[in-house]
Amino acid sequence: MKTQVTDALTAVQEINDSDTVLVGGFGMAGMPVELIDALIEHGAGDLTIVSNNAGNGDTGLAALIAAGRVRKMVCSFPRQADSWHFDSMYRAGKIELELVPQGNLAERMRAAGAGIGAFYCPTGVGTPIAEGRETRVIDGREYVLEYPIHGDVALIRAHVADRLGNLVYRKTARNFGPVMATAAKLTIAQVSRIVEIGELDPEHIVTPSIYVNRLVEVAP
Amino acid sequence: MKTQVTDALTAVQEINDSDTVLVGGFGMAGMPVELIDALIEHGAGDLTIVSNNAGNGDTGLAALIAAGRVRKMVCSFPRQADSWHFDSMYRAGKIELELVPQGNLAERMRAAGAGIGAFYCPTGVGTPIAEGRETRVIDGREYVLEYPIHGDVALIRAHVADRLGNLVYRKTARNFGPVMATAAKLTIAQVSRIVEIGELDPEHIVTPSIYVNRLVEVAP
Amino acid sequence: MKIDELAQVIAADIPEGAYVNLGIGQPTSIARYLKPDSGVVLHTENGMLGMGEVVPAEEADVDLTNAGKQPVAELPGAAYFHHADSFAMMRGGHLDVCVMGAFQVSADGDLANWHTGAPDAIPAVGGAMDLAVGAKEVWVMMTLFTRTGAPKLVPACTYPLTGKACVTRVYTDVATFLITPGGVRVRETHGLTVEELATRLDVPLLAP
Amino acid sequence: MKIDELAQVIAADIPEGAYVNLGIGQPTSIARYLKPDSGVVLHTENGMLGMGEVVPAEEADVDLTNAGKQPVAELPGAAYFHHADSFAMMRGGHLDVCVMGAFQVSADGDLANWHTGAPDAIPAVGGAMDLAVGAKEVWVMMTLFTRTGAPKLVPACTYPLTGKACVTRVYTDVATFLITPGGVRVRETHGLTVEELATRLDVPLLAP
Repeated sequence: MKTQVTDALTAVQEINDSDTVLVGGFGMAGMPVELIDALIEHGAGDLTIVSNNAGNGDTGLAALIAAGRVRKMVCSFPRQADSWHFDSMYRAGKIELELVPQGNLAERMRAAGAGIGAFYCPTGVGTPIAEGRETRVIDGREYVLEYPIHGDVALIRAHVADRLGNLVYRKTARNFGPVMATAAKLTIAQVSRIVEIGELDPEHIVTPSIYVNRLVEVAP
Repeated sequence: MKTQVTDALTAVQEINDSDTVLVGGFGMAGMPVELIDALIEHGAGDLTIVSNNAGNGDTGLAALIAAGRVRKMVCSFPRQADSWHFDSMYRAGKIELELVPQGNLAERMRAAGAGIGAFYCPTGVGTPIAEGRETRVIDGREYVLEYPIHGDVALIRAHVADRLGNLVYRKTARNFGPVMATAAKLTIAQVSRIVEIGELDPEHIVTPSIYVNRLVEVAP
Repeated sequence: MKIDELAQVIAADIPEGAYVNLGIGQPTSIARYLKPDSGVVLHTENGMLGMGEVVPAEEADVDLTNAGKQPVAELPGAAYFHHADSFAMMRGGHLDVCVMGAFQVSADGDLANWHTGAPDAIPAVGGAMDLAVGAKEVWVMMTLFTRTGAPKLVPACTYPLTGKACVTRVYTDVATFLITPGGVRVRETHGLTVEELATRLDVPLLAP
Repeated sequence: MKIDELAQVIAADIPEGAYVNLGIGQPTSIARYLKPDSGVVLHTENGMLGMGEVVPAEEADVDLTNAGKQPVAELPGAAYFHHADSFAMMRGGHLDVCVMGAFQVSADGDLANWHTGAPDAIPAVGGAMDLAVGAKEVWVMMTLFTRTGAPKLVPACTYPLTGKACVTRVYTDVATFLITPGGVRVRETHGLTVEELATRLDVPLLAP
């Protein structure tokens, strides 16, 4: 359905307590800081956040964690030099952690967006990640069964959008955005610029408009 | 390893009898006609061909089938108004057919390229396609277990390449090329033009050079 | 009702801004009746959103076709993607509506449109099964009766299935049916009464 | 042998035109010693091929980082892609070589480099497990002994594994080892004799 162009606070109004929110970015590259600020203002809590890291410094995802809105983090790399808000919440037992290898995180969201029920993945075989999990040997190689990660909402940052909702990204800030956009019921994209329909080359579009429900323009 | 720029006949030299060859194109759009002509000249036979259609008219894949080089077709839509070569070979019992729904064809090759061992797919549940196959109910929905399709070789057509092997495509001729390039041990791309390294915008590349082993320039 | 009229009825029912796949054959003609300001975006499974209408041969670009391999136009706001991404879009439930032709539809919404089951037929399925499981709404556009007068809306399909319990609406030359959890409801008829329809179908009908 | 010298040894061993992922930490320094005409293409799992070296802060672009989130350069011929595509590339066996740091490597090539197993540690795995199962060759770059003198090339890893039987070479400050089906072979030593190495390791060694 038609993509709406709104301000950040309006865009996040439908996020509810206990929602699963996919948050783009690899560190700060591609992190939708202003959308997260709006989510903090909006007030939803008890959230499950799916994101590669568990916040950096004091802004973006780190601020959401510091505000006590996150019940559970699903991520691949929570421990970083500047992940102090997550660290203290985690050590205080106030936040749950599901550690997922980075590629599984991406592929499980891709599966959600692609209508795949589950997939056999070689990653983590023989490691604690696979303990107690269903495995299968296919053509002599062992695989772990992995299930999709669906989001209620995805908050992503892209570079330029057209008014229809088509997105292009910039350099490695592309990271999880295109995958998360496919995996959530409601995708909200923060972009540096919105252009008219027809201004983006159809060959260059990375996320087609079908995956984008709300657009928020935030000058960089 | 480094992508080689060659003529068509040199490019196909390593294709062996009984190989599985992934052939790009949706009808004639994206069909690597000159590479197939070279394969016919090269002489390999008893091939398994994976391609969406089973040849159109008298050129390209249709010519390969007419030359008697194809033992088995794996495709989604063999029956077309101009698929006479396949039709007569099939009715004469000279060619085997494995019918795969179009999305499964794409997803099974994607799985091969992505190191996925198998995946649960909802397509075809309750139809003859799923008969006798392993199924599983996940979250109340039934899925069929699908396995990867690996190619020994992929023959694809793209629009422009740089000398490193990065590819961009043109309009709906993109179709299976990017997926097949990931799924074969040896990928040979026919392109309309080869440009210097650095001439393609890194944001616009669809098939990164890592997936391309041979480049053949064929002016359109 | 002629095909063109039926195409207009279906076009008018497609919600504003919907992402829609029109199957090969008759459903392709629906594109002609979509209002430009409706914001409806057409998907073609060979890898495009923002597909325009079929164009005459002299404007044909061999690299730009619909799923039926006819040359088409590209509209502003279009996007191209490869087959795995295109079918991820379909299978993942992102299309609002797809409209397909059918040999048979059952009262439960089972769809048969790829194979007559004839032993000498060369089977061909294309993307029909992926659309059947993937689109949020699967609509069928067909004549209600075969040339020999046999109904195509049936208690259970006798042809091999394309998908189970996937069809939500059936648009035909003589009536439009809604497949609901409670049964097949006649939404409207074109020239026949519901009673006349009921005598010619083996499927119990709920009145409009 | 110092880290920089070891990085040069590894750089010289990377085949021409190889597609290579250099793990965070020490392996990142290998990039500095790759010859420009070698045609080696660097992959970074956050979504890029054709990555250049780490750049100083004043040249940093926040949208362009390596897997360690350091600012890097973009080389001619680079390509960007999203995370699912990047890890498909890794998991699908397309990278020729990856070089990672390690806490421990076993004689069978098991790799432990993500978790010390300490009960109060916050675990973090990133893309290490995906690289371990995906790259055609997994090379390890590490010191052979911990600060307290414990060997890191061991009969069996005591730390939680990253991947099983995946490592094919171990580059250390005092020797380079090849993990072969027949056992661990010393390829070369830097300052120590094979006999001296053998006395300090619990792993049987095959001579060069």
